Amino acid sequence: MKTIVRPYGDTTGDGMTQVSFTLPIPHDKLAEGAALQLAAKMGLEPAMLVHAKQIGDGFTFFVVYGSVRHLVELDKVQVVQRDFDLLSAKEVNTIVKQRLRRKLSVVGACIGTDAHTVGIDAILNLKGIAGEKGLEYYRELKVLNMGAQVTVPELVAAARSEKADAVLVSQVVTQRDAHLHNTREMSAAFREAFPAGKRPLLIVGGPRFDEMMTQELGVDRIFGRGTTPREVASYLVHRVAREGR
Amino acid sequence: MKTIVRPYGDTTGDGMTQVSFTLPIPHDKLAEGAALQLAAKMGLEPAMLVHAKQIGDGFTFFVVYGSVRHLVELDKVQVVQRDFDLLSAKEVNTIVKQRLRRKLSVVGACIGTDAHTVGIDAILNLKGIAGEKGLEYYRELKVLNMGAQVTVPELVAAARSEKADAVLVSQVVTQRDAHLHNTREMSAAFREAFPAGKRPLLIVGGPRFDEMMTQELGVDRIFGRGTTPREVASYLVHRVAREGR
Amino acid sequence: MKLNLDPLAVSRARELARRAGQPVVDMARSHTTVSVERAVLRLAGITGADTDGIPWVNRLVDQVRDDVGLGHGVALPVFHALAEFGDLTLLAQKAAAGSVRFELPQGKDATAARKLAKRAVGQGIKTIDRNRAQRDRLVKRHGDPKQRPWIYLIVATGDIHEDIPQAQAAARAGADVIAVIRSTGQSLLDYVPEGATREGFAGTYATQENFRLMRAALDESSRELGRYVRLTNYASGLCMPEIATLAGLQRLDMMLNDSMYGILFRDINPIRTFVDQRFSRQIHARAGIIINTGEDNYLTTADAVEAAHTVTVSQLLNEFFAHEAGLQDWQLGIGHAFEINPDLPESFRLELAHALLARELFPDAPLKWMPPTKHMTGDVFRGNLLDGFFNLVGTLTGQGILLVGMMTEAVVTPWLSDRDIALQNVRYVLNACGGLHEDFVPAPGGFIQQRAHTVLNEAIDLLAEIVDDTLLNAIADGTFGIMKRPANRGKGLDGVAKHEPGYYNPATEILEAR
Amino acid sequence: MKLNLDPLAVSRARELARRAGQPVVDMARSHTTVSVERAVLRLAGITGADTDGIPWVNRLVDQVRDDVGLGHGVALPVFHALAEFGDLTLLAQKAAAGSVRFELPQGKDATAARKLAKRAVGQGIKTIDRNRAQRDRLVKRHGDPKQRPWIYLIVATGDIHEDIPQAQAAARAGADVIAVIRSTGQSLLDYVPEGATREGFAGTYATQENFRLMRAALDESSRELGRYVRLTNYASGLCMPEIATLAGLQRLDMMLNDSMYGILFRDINPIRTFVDQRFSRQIHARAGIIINTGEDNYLTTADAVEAAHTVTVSQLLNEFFAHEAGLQDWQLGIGHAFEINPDLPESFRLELAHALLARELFPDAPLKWMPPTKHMTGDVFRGNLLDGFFNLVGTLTGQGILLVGMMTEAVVTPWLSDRDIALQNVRYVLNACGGLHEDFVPAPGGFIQQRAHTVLNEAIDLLAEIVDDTLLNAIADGTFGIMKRPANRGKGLDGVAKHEPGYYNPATEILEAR
Ligand code: B12
Ligand code: B12
Ligand SMILES: Cc1ncc(COP(=O)(O)O)c(C=O)c1O
Ligand SMILES: Cc1ncc(COP(=O)(O)O)c(C=O)c1O
Repeated sequence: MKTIVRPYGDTTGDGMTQVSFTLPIPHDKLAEGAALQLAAKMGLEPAMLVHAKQIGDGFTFFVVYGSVRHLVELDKVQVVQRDFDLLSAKEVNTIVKQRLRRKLSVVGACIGTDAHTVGIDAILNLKGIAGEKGLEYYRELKVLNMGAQVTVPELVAAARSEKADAVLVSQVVTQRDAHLHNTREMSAAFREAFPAGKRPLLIVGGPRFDEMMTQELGVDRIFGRGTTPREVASYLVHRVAREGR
Repeated sequence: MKTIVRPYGDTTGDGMTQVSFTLPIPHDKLAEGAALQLAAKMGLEPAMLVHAKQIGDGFTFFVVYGSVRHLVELDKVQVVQRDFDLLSAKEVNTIVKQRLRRKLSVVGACIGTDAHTVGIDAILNLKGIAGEKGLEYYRELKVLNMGAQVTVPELVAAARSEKADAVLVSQVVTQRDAHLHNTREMSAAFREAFPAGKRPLLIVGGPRFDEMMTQELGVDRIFGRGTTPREVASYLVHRVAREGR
Repeated sequence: MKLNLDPLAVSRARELARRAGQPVVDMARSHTTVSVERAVLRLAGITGADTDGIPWVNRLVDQVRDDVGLGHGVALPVFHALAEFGDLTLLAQKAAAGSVRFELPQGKDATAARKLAKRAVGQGIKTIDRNRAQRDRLVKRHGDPKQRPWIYLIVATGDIHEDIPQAQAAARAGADVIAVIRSTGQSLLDYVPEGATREGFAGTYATQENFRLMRAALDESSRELGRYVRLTNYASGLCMPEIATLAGLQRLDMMLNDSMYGILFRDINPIRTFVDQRFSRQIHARAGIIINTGEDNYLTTADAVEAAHTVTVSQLLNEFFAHEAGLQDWQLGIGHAFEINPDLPESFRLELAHALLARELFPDAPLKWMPPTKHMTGDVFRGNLLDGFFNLVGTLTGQGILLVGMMTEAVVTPWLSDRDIALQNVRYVLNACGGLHEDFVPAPGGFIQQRAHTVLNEAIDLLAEIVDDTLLNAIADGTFGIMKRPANRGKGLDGVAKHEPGYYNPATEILEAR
Repeated sequence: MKLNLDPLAVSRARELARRAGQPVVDMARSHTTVSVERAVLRLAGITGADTDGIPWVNRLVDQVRDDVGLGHGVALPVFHALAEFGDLTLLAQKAAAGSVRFELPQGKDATAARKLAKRAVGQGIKTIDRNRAQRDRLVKRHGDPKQRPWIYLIVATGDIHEDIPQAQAAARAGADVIAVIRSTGQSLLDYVPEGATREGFAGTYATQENFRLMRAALDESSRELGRYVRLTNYASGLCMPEIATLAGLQRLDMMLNDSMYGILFRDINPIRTFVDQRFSRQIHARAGIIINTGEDNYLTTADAVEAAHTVTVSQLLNEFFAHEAGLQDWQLGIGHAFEINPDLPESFRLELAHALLARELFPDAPLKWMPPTKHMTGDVFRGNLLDGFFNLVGTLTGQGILLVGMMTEAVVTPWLSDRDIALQNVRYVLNACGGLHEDFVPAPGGFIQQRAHTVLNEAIDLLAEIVDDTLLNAIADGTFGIMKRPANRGKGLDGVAKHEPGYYNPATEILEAR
């Protein structure tokens, strides 16, 4: 595969890209120039301003098409690749049994004011998602799903009483970076409450996380859009059982 | 007015912007990383990859939302501002009569293989557009509308025989920069066919022109999306009659 | 009537809903909650909060409860104590400082306190009545929206001062109803924050001052636009009765107010919720506020085809509870939603069937039609398309209130431009297809009619089960939205008290007087 | 029948169209053109071009015309000369070099030349017949699309080697018909370019080799997808008869082929066009090719409401000309479009009325339904929405072929992703609303029926005027698309010749034999 590519409109290498945004200025020639200036700063060259519409008194919405001059360097792309094998439920159970000789304990919750439980339920509950059963289905996993709007102290307490090997936290609301604040608060509390080697694995998930941010958020792993229970189970086994916690 | 602004999602200064493009690679984690890399190069930080869909075998379409870090500097925006007064038909006629003492001769056409006449007809024909009559309506203007797919030599010949004061050319098809090629060919032919001072005004128009490109294209003025006949008539009077050609 | 529903089946469904709901009403009539009591004090004119932001009404009610319990209501102890302190707020401050001990007046004292309380609360109700009259006048002056459905738009910046210009822009762009959604945390707060607020998450705090500011801004817009622009907020969560009261006091026009939403989606205790519900609905009835119920939410957790009949059941229950609380049909913005998986064959016809069923079951209610959310993705182009077909169902089936869908549903809380694009979508559909309902005639015995009949029958069967098993048990079993909520669990149960003999609530007395 | 049209009005409209069209047919039968004659030579097997890219057929026809004029047809002079040179291409080369002088054979020579010519042209027609049979076999093997309308997509990169993967991707994504649109310049070229081409502007040149490459690629896709994917191109412009012939020779499946498009939108001489038209339609009839007419174009220059009846008139004329040329109803992809200003109240119902009118006037024709273009803007979100409502009309009114609209209509020739988004739009609508036509019953005497009746009556009135005034004069007056095109003006008139006595065209002889 080529290591350098560009966006594709209808011809290889044409760089064609669509952009839309609102500027807080009324619609006139200057505003259109301003939109083109922004497009140029974003690397669109030449840029075509194809739509401009004033919203209310002081805002204008723009649609711009154009060729973006940036190159995409595939060899420099940074992503979190799956660095563990995808296992079947049977394999997961076998490994837990062999290595851990007890059930692997998982505690899950939506923390903060977030009440979007569908995502964490999809991972934890029997029903699962996309045809895959959730972690409750795995015989060797012990799952406590605490539901919505759980406070960090409640979560820490439950992790302690359940002797959790892993804590799974879901965050869906991202406005004003709520998901990042809540995650940091959570990981700090766990660092405080548990001695270094004894802390459960901290896993967060939600559709708008950047999976590269584990370090910054102080967690062990981040799962994004479209995660399936099997991926999570496989990761748990990979980390908890294999590392022989 | 502030001279520095940023795109507006729902909070002043949030920089929020939407981008979509296709990369010529199949959909996988790497591709999503590649899309985010491009978004970063465009200045989106943080960027959320909210949609990825494979098209056929080897392409993936992406939608990215995020905050663009660029500032829009309104005092550095470059636009072609209208540098002439908008006149009524009566005023136009009066000025032509007084200064020129003959009718002002206008020749218009779609050149090259372009057959989109609706735009030039909107400017020239009686019917006009958006409630404004076209140049034919102006008593003191003499208009020849040559229609579609006129060759440059035909246009030069007509300009000569009509003693054109201004030549109006429309270009709508832009694929592979057809409009730029055709305009350059046209202006070169006029430079060749007429001595410097005798050349008619060269005006091009069409929805996808960059109005800043007059120099590069060798024309006197460029009119873009949504031009009205009155603007064109006012400009003609401003240039031809006032400058006393 | 396009569905040819069996009138006997319809009346049987209503009768079953009455029988399922009545025990809950009986329970609500014999209990009170901290928030109901605080609402009474708010009606009596107490405002403000202490330096920690805890409202004086909370301070008072907490103190009364500590001293004499909640079961008699706070009106008598408070107004008895007032005889001594003269001013309610002063009393609250003193109480907070621990320098008042409340007691339950007896005999003549009780009569005096009752009289005082009723007069004070009567003032509050009078304000509500004046606001209602004022709304009527303004509607007459500026006019109602020219079209049905009314166009309902959400603002949600978290900052009232960003919300206001956005709401005004939305109104200018065609919104008939503005809803300011609430910060994610608020529904679980057992107090109503005070003052203008600027830091909600994914929504703005509901406060009396925010209500006032926004209503004033929309009065300005109404004048500018020659059309009365309505304001909505959320009477739900632990403070539902108080929020309803503040809405009445600040002339809000609609309130989200569902009999089960808090139970199912905020894990609030069922008994707490039903008690708070009844009081808040009585206020809404008096204030001429249109309520919006929340059946749409069930379809985000349950499947919109499988669970269609649970929506119908809930609608019938909401109707019963609403009527019982004194609401008129025109005040029932009964909810339902376009949430069927769009990849399902004939999904659009199924949507039409469900929407028409609601329309024909509740012919005089201004149904509230909610847009796709669950099956929205980051593909905003597809999203805007789905919203267009949602709008089409809205106009084809005569919905009363149309919550405008956003192409960025799966991405962010709406941007200014999202709202503009969404309104343009609505305008196109209503303008281009406004009369199309004349040509929409479900084939007799065809797909749409059959589907509607099926859903109605399933609803009747489920209602019959609920009558046998009790509504509280049905809720505990996960009947609605697959959420299991037992009656002895959930937040806020400790704020509930059974009426003691002699319980007195001047607000209820006035509200139930007619 | 949903419109309740008056059968007498319908038959009167048809009769008037026949009377308006007949004089033009008579004219077409008594004239020939350079392109008709070149098509004859192509059928006889001449391919290739000189080093300047001028096809040998052009060289030959030009030489024959110089030597003996065109009025007798080129078949006799050419096949007479062939007796001497043995090989057609060799003959063309010699002719180009100026070393042949053509003459009109007489008597026995004429008979011999006629026989030779007919045999050679007969070979070409046999190839066309074989292709038709082959198509039938492939359709049987792979199957037709599962749904109506068939999904029709355009590719337009200008480069056949970019077009091919895009076409295959489109087919995989659900396209049933692929149209390769042509470079802006081609229609005014008086020759057909040769070979595979890579530099069209906003379209790819129509050449025999490009046809072959694309058909082969789509045969591959058909196998892969288990569905016969059709290929379309444009039999229009100055070389219409030849393009039609090449389409037959390379097994194209549909061709844009309108009786007036070239006149109105390419300023091609009316007489040239009508003569070329008739021949090209005879070829299409023989080849089992479905033609697509171009009434949609009128609505880009004229107003779609005001000029609605001109569309109907043109459809009736196109039908008459098509039947006269031997085309069957199943081959008539009669065109119309969703081009009403979307801001007009009830615009969607007007669209439904117009689309249904076409549907009921031509019940057996696979109508071609064209998307919004004129009122598309750079607002791509709105664009995708309009396309959705266009698709909805398509399924509600039983259109046969649906040209997929692109959200970027006002911006660029379609990008790969535009096509994917557009197909997703079509799939949603067809899947979600596939059976909705059952529930769409225009109110008797209501808006939709009335509008359809009005348009039909206006069409009848206009046809009556045209019968009185002649079609050529009507065209000169700007009746269609507001374009005024006098019969003595326009491009390509010098390529027309009146038949001389003894005019011989073996192709026409074979095509009209049955
Ligand atoms: C369903 C829903 C609701 C339901 C929630 C019901 C419930 N019990 O969960 C109801 C109706 C109650 C609701 C309410 C609100 N919602 Co809501 N809701 C949605 C909706 C439509 C779908 C979310 C969903 O269920 N997705 C399906 C699941 C399966 O996907 P997922 O969550 O991404 O989970 C997957 C992965 O992310 C991952 N994952 C997720 N968590 C975890 C955790 C771990 C450990 C792992 C390993 C993986 C993992 O795996 C999952 C399976 O693949 C979205 C819009 C949309 N279409 O996305 C809005 C949305 C999420 N809601 C939103 C908002 C703002 C609200 C409210 C705050 C509005 C208000 N102010 O009233 C309220 C309050 C809720 C609150 N306090 O949090 C916003 C959030 C905006 C933002 N980005 O900040 C959204 C995006 C809508 C919008 N555009 O405004 N909502
Ligand atoms: C109508 C139309 C046609 C009609 C044209 C009829 C006619 N007689 O003009 C028909 C159906 C024939 C047609 C055919 C084709 N079209 Co066309 N067509 C359009 C359409 C729908 C509208 C254009 C229009 O009339 N706009 C309205 C006028 C009033 O606006 P305007 O041209 O911008 O003019 C204004 C200003 O720009 C300015 N202006 C314009 N010219 C001038 C000149 C002067 C001197 C001045 C002062 C001002 C001025 O003032 C005008 C008034 O405000 C557009 C899509 C769209 N919605 O924009 C596609 C479009 C322009 N067509 C397109 C194409 C590719 C074609 C074809 C080449 C397709 C093909 N290969 O078959 C053919 C061939 C045409 C050819 N040889 O040029 C593409 C061009 C893509 C590109 N950017 O390169 C478009 C954008 C569609 C698309 N997305 O593919 N088309
Ligand atoms: C009926 C109902 N009530 C209330 C809310 C708001 O939730 P909260 O009470 O958490 O603000 C919603 C959410 O949309 C709702 O549908
Ligand atoms: C009927 C018809 N013929 C032909 C064409 C193509 O034009 P051209 O012949 O210039 O390629 C069109 C354009 O869409 C058309 O509608």
